[in-house]
Amino acid sequence: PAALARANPVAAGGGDPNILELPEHSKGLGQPVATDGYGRPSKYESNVQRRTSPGLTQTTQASVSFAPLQSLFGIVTPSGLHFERHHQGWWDIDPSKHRLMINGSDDKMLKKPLVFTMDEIMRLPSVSRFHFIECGANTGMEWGNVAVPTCQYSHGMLSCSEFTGVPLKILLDMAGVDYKRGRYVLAEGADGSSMTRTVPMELIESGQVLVAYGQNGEMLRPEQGYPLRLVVPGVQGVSWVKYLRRIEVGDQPYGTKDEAIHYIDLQPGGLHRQYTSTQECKSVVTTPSGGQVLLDKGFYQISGLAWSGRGKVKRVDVSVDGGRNWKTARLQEPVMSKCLTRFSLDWVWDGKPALLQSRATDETNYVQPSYRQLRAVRGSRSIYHNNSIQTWLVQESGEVKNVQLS
Amino acid sequence: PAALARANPVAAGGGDPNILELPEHSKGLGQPVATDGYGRPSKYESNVQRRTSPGLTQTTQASVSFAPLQSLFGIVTPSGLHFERHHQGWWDIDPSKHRLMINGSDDKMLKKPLVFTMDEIMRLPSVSRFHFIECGANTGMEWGNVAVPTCQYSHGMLSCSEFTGVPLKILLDMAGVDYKRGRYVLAEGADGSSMTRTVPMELIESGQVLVAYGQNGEMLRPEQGYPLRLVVPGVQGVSWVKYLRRIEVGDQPYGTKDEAIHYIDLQPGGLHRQYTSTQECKSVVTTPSGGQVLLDKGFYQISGLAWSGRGKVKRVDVSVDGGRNWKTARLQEPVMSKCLTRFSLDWVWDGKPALLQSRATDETNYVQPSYRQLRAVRGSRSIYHNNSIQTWLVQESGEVKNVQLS
Amino acid sequence: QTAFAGIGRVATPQEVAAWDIDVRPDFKGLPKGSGSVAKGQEVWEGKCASCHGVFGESNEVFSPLVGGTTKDDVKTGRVARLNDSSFPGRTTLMKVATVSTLWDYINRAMPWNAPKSLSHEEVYAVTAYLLNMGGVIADGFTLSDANIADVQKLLPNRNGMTTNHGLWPGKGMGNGSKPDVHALACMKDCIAEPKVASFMPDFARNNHGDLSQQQRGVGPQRGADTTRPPAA
Amino acid sequence: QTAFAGIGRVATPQEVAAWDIDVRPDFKGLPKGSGSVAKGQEVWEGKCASCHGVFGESNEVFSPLVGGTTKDDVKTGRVARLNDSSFPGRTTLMKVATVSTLWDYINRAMPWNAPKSLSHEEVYAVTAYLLNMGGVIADGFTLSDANIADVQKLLPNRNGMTTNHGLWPGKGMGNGSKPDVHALACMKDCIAEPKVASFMPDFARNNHGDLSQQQRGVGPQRGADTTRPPAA
Ligand code: HEC
Ligand code: HEC
Ligand SMILES: [Ca+2]
Ligand SMILES: [Ca+2]
Ligand SMILES: [Ca+2]
Ligand SMILES: [Ca+2]
Ligand SMILES: [Ca+2]
Ligand SMILES: [Ca+2]
Ligand SMILES: [Co+2]
Ligand SMILES: [Co+2]
Repeated sequence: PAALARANPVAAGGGDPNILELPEHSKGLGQPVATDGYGRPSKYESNVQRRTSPGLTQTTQASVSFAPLQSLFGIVTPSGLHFERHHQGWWDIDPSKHRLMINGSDDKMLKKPLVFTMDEIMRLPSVSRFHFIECGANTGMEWGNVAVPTCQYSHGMLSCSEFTGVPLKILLDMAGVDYKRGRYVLAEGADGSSMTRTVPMELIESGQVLVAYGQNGEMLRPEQGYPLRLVVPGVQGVSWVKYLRRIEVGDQPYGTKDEAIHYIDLQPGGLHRQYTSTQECKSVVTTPSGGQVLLDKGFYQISGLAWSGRGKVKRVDVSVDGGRNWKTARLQEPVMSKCLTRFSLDWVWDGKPALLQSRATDETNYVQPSYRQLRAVRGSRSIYHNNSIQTWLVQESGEVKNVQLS
Repeated sequence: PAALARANPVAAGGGDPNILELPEHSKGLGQPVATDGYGRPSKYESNVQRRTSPGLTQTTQASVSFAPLQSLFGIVTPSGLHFERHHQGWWDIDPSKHRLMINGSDDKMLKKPLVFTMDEIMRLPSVSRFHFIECGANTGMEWGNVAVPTCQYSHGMLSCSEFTGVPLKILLDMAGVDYKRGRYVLAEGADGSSMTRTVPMELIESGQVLVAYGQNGEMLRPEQGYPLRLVVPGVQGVSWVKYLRRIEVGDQPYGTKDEAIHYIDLQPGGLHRQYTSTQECKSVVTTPSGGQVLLDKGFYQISGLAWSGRGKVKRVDVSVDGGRNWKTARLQEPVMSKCLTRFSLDWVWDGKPALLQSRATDETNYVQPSYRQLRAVRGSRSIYHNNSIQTWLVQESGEVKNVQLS
Repeated sequence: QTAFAGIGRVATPQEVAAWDIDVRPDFKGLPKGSGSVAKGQEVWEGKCASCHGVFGESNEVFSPLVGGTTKDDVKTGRVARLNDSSFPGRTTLMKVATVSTLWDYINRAMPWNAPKSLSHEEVYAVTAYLLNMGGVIADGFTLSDANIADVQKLLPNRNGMTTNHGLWPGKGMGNGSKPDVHALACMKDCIAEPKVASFMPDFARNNHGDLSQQQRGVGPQRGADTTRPPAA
Repeated sequence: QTAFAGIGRVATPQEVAAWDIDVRPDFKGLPKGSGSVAKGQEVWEGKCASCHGVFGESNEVFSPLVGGTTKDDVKTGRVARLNDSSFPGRTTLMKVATVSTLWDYINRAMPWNAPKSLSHEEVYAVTAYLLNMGGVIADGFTLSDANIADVQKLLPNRNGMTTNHGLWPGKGMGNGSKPDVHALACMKDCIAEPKVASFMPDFARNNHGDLSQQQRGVGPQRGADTTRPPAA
């Protein structure tokens, strides 16, 4: 690996010229404050971008861009790097004209249908919560075999933000919902696709489902549904309806296109599982990961992300020998429910090939499975809900490869 | 206030035209994914910017820009809106040329001085923690009387991020520091000011002080010290040295310009308090706040931020009658140590003048004081460490004014 | 809830009508109306075929809508080819188990670049034409609110769904959140020597672009220069 | 710590010398050398006066460096005018209690637009000239590493600092984090009728720009249009 290493050398003159010759910035006057009223990352960070996976989709408006997980720290995803999934393109909607309607599938579901302006929604009691959002199709390309080189493409339909909004329960209470009858909610967007998804009333009653306008301290980004988005913690991203315009309360699920033709999971025997909403416990090592080249032998911190749609991550184990032996990783606090959790483990790389894996366990004691275990039950044609343990092969050259084990 | 209200009207045609006539975005095809590999906020959010306070500083490179607290949600400050404080301008430094040196004020302080490249620092074990950073001069303009109209200017030298970095303790251990002798650390930046500040070894030994490169999931922004910054939780921002190039271990404080000529607090009697680093418990209502106009009578959520440099916020009380009577506000979880905590309280505005205040108590049971209490001890010429209770007057017109009570 | 007096107002019937366009599997929400296969062909060729192909077979903009179903599937309500992993892709008609889904989706979202521009008659008609292309209904058929429930009984994959799984986070469906895969957190000597069974072939090395441009330029690693051959 | 073998290396003496420029109050770190007041005046007028004024009095780019100190202050080591709240601003010499601070800061950061460009002699000299302008040392004086401790004893505000407070988060100084202000969290009938004692005058209403452009355009409120007179 030495070939690529940027060493820390003592040059001929008795020291590193970067120290001995003071840099320009130590000897001059820099830029003024508020050069930019809304700042941007360093120019040296231009490699850190969301990206599309070549050949994955036939159009760019019904498509996806992946977050660069391999370059992120901690648990918060910068909003500018949040993954995107659009079905009919994204819009920047004028919030003064946006409305939210609450209605029932028939008169018995609630006392009175309501209309809210954004001004009104933003006056109501709000909460702020950190949650991950993962597309149900994340890692879907890898069900059969290795298909992509980096964790950006394999796991990058995943992001995590602090969301601020009004618990949907408050709005339904205002409408006088009959919670005995209305056990399902339809969420509908205002974009061309007018995305619709069914959400169980239990989740709303728990207070977890939010009608959200805030993300990481500011308003939602247009790509994430400005000015209003449903936040459905633990549930696949497609249910987090963007440009939210309507909530209907009903007594049956709705069989919408994205829960009756897509986001259904083909099982061995030819049946599809329908209404598979929960994102099960999963994890991935992000450093080192596919497409990277380690600079040197020696000490590394193996670091990655773990999450569960059923609650908190309880434990993450890491293997460097392809799953033969495991060590329990450190979890960074706070560990929050239905939120990314950063784990890490110290490792000294001896320069020999190594197979890195992580395995998360959640508070329900569900253990993230291997491909072998997952495929034994579900085959390899589900498309959705691939939460297998991921393997990265660190080669002697230092280059890291995406691999799957037999 | 009705004049300014954007109502939620039923128009003549039997409904709101924003509902009856479907908007363009419901009937067309939107923008493609990855239109921007690094996204930006909605165009409708252009009012949400960091800003300078007219006349506050004589130059723009030794100056400050304020974060728009009045427009933020939750606790995370978007990195593009993080407040700025530069003494000799900001730089975008090439990380491949940046070095960190650890040395002793003399040979006895540590076994061997060290030099690290960024590559090396980023290989070491790291942690990620949410912390507030507040300039010691935040709210300083208001010691004597009301001077600025909005909470952006009165409290906006405050931000909160998830920081990722290496505990400084690890680097000092590597250098073989003699912790008996070396009870002070000097942190030095690489910019023109080569900012220096003394930090007590106790804070480093606690593991809290970080040599940080990550902020809110990405690298630090140039304005916040890319590629390396010291994170000193609970301590005023000036100690969070940006463009960090050197850490010296010594047995005495250093009396640097920004702890011997500035960031000293003039007390009645003419003595200055020196080495006043801790930011004491403080809070501010951000909605409603100065310069805003409420749209209507009726329900509002009073919301704001509380923090303490001594640990966790334990409680926040809110008054709507200028401090006569108080109610305990809700605290949004997770409540983290030396981190912003969002509080909120339901309020029905009857249209009459109201005096809004918040008062935070931290886990040491220190209670945020009123101006009267603060000035009784410190006078009004300290410049720094103004953590008084803030009062906003909601006028009958709905317009909110910054006021101070007698 | 009087606590929030003045916030929100009652929606008018016109407003609800303007937005409440969803159609459920039990056809709740389906507006009265009808459309013939013949009319559907017209709509299709004018407004749909450019993207989905004259026979709904194109995968230019999306996976094909029609194909892969048989007369036998119409009888059994199970699409046999879903078990044939050598069959390329899965068409819409191979998967969909509820005809309401087609009606609802075409009505709300198609044509892709002009959603919500179709009349109800056009939606009935083009849905009929799609089913006709799939061999579900005959050329002379007119689909209507009155007979759509009968058509549902012919849908090739109508019996192809199960909700017997642990991924519905509510009580109304599913098995009550019981997982189907049960792994154990073994810590030592868990498996025999691991063998690499799948990896990206060298010729695909640069398929996702030069990875050296897709990793941060500072830190414990760099990105692999995939414009050059790999080193082992 | 062998755990991190290969990470970091020992700094060379040349490297430490290049960066270890700090000077402490006990003069640890002060390089040998000297500079006269006369030479200092040259430096000042060539490299400093354009920003700070010929007499260090300018507040064009920053608060004045010189002024506000008296002969009596030099004797007592306490600047009397710090108690005079009618005195406009506080100059550097009114505040600084450690002469090392001036030497260290000028050496590392001045001239502002060309920091670290001065020779040691120039730093000694211009520091001497500043003190001379402040009436601390005489015209013929030459400041050096040998006599700087004596000059420290003349600094007008040398006795003007206290660390007896609760804001140092360590044990080496301060009172052990004991707060000086003690409020109570009273909940009911805490004070008499509150009176507004200070607010922004109407003529300053638009001083910070039009506030209607500084608040989000959606939500429970708008920004006040400060280009128009206030409504009560
Ligand atoms: C300009 C291109 C375009 C036109 C014209 C168009 N479609 Fe589509 N159609 C698409 C795309 C792209 C999708 C996938 C959208 C998504 O990802 O959600 C789609 C999806 C569909 C689907 C759902 C397929 C599935 O499996 O999810 C149906 C049904 C459909 N179209 C029918 C029609 C009909 C009927 C018309 C004409 C009235 C039509 N389309 C016109 C591009 C088009
Ligand atoms: C181009 C303008 C400029 C020039 C030239 C300049 N200064 Fe400064 N000086 C400043 C500014 C601006 C500050 C405040 C910096 C800050 O905010 O940290 C300052 C601060 C200082 C201070 C600290 C004052 C205090 O109270 O913090 C001293 C001492 C000083 N200058 C001395 C000098 C000397 C000596 C020279 C010449 C050798 C010099 N300056 C040249 C602009 C200048
Ligand atoms: Ca309906
Ligand atoms: Ca030193
Ligand atoms: Ca109203
Ligand atoms: Ca069949
Ligand atoms: Ca090395
Ligand atoms: Ca005196
Ligand atoms: Co998705
Ligand atoms: Co400051």
